[in-house]
Amino acid sequence: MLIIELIKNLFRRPETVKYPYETEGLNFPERLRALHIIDQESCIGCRKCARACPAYVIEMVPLTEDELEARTEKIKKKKVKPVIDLTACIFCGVCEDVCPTDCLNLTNHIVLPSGDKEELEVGD
Amino acid sequence: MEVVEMLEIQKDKIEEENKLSSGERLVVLKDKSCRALVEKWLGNGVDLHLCSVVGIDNEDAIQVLYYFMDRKDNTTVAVAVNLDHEKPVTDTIGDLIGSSVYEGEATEMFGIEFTGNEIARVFLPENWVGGYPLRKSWKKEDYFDE
Amino acid sequence: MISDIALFLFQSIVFPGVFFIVTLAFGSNWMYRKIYARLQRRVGPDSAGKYGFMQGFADFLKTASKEEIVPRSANQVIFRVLPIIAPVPIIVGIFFIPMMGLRGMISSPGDIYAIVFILTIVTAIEIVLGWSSGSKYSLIGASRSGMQLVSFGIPLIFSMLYPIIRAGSFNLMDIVLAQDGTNFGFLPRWNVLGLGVIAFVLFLISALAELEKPPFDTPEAETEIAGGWTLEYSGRSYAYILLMEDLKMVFVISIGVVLFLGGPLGPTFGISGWGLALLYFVYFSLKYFMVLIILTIISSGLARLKIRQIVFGSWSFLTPISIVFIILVMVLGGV
Amino acid sequence: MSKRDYTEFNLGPQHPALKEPETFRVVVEGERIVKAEAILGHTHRGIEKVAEQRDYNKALYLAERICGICSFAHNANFARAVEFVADVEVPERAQYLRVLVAELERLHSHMLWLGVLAHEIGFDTFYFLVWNDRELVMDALETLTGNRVNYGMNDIGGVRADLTPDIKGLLMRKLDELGPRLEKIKEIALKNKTVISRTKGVGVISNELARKTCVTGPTARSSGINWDLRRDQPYFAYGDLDFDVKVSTDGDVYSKITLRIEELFESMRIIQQVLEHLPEGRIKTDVRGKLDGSAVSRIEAPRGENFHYVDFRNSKEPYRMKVRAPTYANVVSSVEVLVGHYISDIPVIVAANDPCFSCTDRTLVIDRDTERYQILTAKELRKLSIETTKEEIM
Repeated sequence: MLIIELIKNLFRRPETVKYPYETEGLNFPERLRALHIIDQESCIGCRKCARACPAYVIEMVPLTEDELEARTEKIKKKKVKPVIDLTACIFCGVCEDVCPTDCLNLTNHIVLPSGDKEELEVGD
Repeated sequence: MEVVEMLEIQKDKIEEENKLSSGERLVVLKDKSCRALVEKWLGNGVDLHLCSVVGIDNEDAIQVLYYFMDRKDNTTVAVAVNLDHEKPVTDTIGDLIGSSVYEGEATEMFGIEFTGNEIARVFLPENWVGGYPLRKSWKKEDYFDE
Repeated sequence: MISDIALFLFQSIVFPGVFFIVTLAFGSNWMYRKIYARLQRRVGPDSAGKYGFMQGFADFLKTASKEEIVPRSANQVIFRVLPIIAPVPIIVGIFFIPMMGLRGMISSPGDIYAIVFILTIVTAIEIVLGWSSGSKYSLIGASRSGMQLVSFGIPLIFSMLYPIIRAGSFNLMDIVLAQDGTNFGFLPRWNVLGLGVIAFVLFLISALAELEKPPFDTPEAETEIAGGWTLEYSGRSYAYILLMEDLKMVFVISIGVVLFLGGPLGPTFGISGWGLALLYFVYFSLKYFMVLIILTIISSGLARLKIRQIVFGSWSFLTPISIVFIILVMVLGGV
Repeated sequence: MSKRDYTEFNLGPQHPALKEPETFRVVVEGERIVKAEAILGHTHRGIEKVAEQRDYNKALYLAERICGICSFAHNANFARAVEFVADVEVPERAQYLRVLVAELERLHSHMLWLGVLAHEIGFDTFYFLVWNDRELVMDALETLTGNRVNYGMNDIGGVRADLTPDIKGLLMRKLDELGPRLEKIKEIALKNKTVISRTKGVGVISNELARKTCVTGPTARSSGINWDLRRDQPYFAYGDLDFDVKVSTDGDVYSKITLRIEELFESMRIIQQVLEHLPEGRIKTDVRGKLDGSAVSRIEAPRGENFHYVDFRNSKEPYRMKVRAPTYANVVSSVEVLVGHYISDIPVIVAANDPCFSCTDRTLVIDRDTERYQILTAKELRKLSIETTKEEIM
């Protein structure tokens, strides 16, 4: 039984996907929780995500002068913006759940490796 | 025999009885040890299962909570003993039922001495000098520089 | 005279000498790993060279360029020197194998004696290598290796007796020639086609044990004794040990091919000279890789046995079977 | 009796057989184990202490990270304990979804275990075949919850993600594909001669030992303790579902393989039922504010009974959180079983009980001549070792 299975395997395609050289056959479902995107335009700076984060990786950074000036009518009161440190993020997606304006979202983009720590900060 | 019946018989040993939020009976003993109680149970043929031994640091006393289950009728009961906060000492039940490792954990985390239990180290290193980390009065600064 | 010496040097160093043998060893290593991987639905080595063909060579170079650590508890002289000379006996052994023609590079009336001697020497080297590293894991691995040698020595030698009896000679060329020609006009007179198939199966099992491949990889069982007798070796020493294991694979499988599958024999189509030598080599390689594939499939389908089970199984089944078989063959007069 | 034949060596903390850092100190005579001792704590992270500083919503994600394999079991168990204290009703749909993820997790955990066991006995082909099939379950979990491990599926009072018809169809397809593959796995695992020879009669945990040391889960069921929390104290939606609890009485590693493979099929049945009878409705009840009270929650994790105790004293942060992972309960039995076996059996027995061990100073010593078992305490062992050392020096 096993022998037949083995000999069949010899002529089957290997199951291994040589990521990152090929991505065919990989599963990136819609719900996958990976890289965050923050729409700073519609963020109102309410700090809810920072308070809810179980890993304490969301920091509310004061807006710079330029950004303060560029505020639109909709976010008149906004003084801070969220910045996420992905090096310690646990990708639980709680920030996405609590966000009242739906400006913080987790995508299914999983390619995160980087040689530069600065690159792993979302929101700047 | 079953645990429920046995508890009826041993009523005089019980100081007060409460309920956990999850619905189990919480029996607080007058004694500072539950060894006699468990010995009696096992002697009367109770098919006993010990789920865990939980140490709790109440400000006035150290509580040890034994969580038992009777495999026969699936009743669960939590037995608690209140120990002296300064020098908590109780008897081990490790030779009766497999509680040695749980007791060892309580020893290293709370400093509870289980008389007769050889295990004093389960998780922490053998040369640990950091005190009893799960006590409420424990502060990192007292033991470590950083 | 001078041209003879030149030819001999060419043969012994370049082709089919040391360089060629080492290439064949790495090739076998690659093939074993590739097939083993494919049987498990993996890709296997695929980065070094085309289809990862250079993997064995790459491993050797990379390991050899690493730092060599000698444990304090090791026997300093043996630990440093023995790994380097460990592959030598096997290379000498492979010189006996007729690959290119009907005659090996070295040939003597007692070829088989030399081969059995070398097989034993190799295991002895493994034991000393394990013992000299002074680690308890290595010691256990070495003792297991020794136990396997004791257990499988007899079935291995008895299975080799069948071709010897049939050919009536200890010389490999005679054994090969005894397998020339055909039965019934189409069936080659190889030893494996006939009663010799029992001897061949015995040989395959013993060969797996000799090669320390699953299910007989107890001496270096990774999940038990973390690599056994090879554990403490690193850097250049380990590279040579890797080479030695690959060479051993070439050696043992070649013996099987010569003794049971007619060595380099096959239809010649009237070709002679260098063309014939090449044709012989092609036949030999085909048979060689066929045996390798069979061994790989067997070893991938079984779990590792315990050393007790190996010793028990060998002494209570393989050894009696091999003895009874050989007695039968002797009585029947070398069928 | 000469003591010179004894060799003592450490397996671990770094060893190919152990997937997590643990140390086994074994004394062998030839290849036979005379004494065994396990040292635990290399990966202790103080999660119980950390949890005391986080509110329950954050501690939930901390609980998830106790274990990488049965993360849902810890996560759901903590949520359930907090729900007891908060006294909230969890919607029925959420209960069913929890069962769904828990059973998918059981599938992947049991297959992982089977693969690891195959690797320990040197049967790498089977290991890769099983893990290859396991990917189906992992893909299903990834699609349903959004991650392969640490699903983040639970919230206090319900679940975070709903089952859409699309995902339901995908799960159905994956299960249909998995069924025949499991049959194949079963046939290979239970009929291969070498597997049988390596596992049958190895590491027998007797019923008495199992009862006395309070082992749980598949380890207990393989030793003849007919006890499964899913059936005996139904939680989530297990009360409404139909499944069998398999029990074996042999107690050896082979019976554990049989048992876990049977459980795989039972899990498939449960998942099918959940997918068919999933009730409509909300998936979450909100829990807010400070809590008061203590609760115990126990659920049947893939490896055994998982125990969480939480204590809230009018706060959002637990005053005390106690976790007893299932394998911690199986510790004592597994070390005691090692003695009398051979070195080759160590990885098998360790893997069969799930590699999570504790240092127990009470070890067994087998007397070489009479094969009589006796229990030595640490002090006696120490005395013995000093005596032997003296003997050797003189």
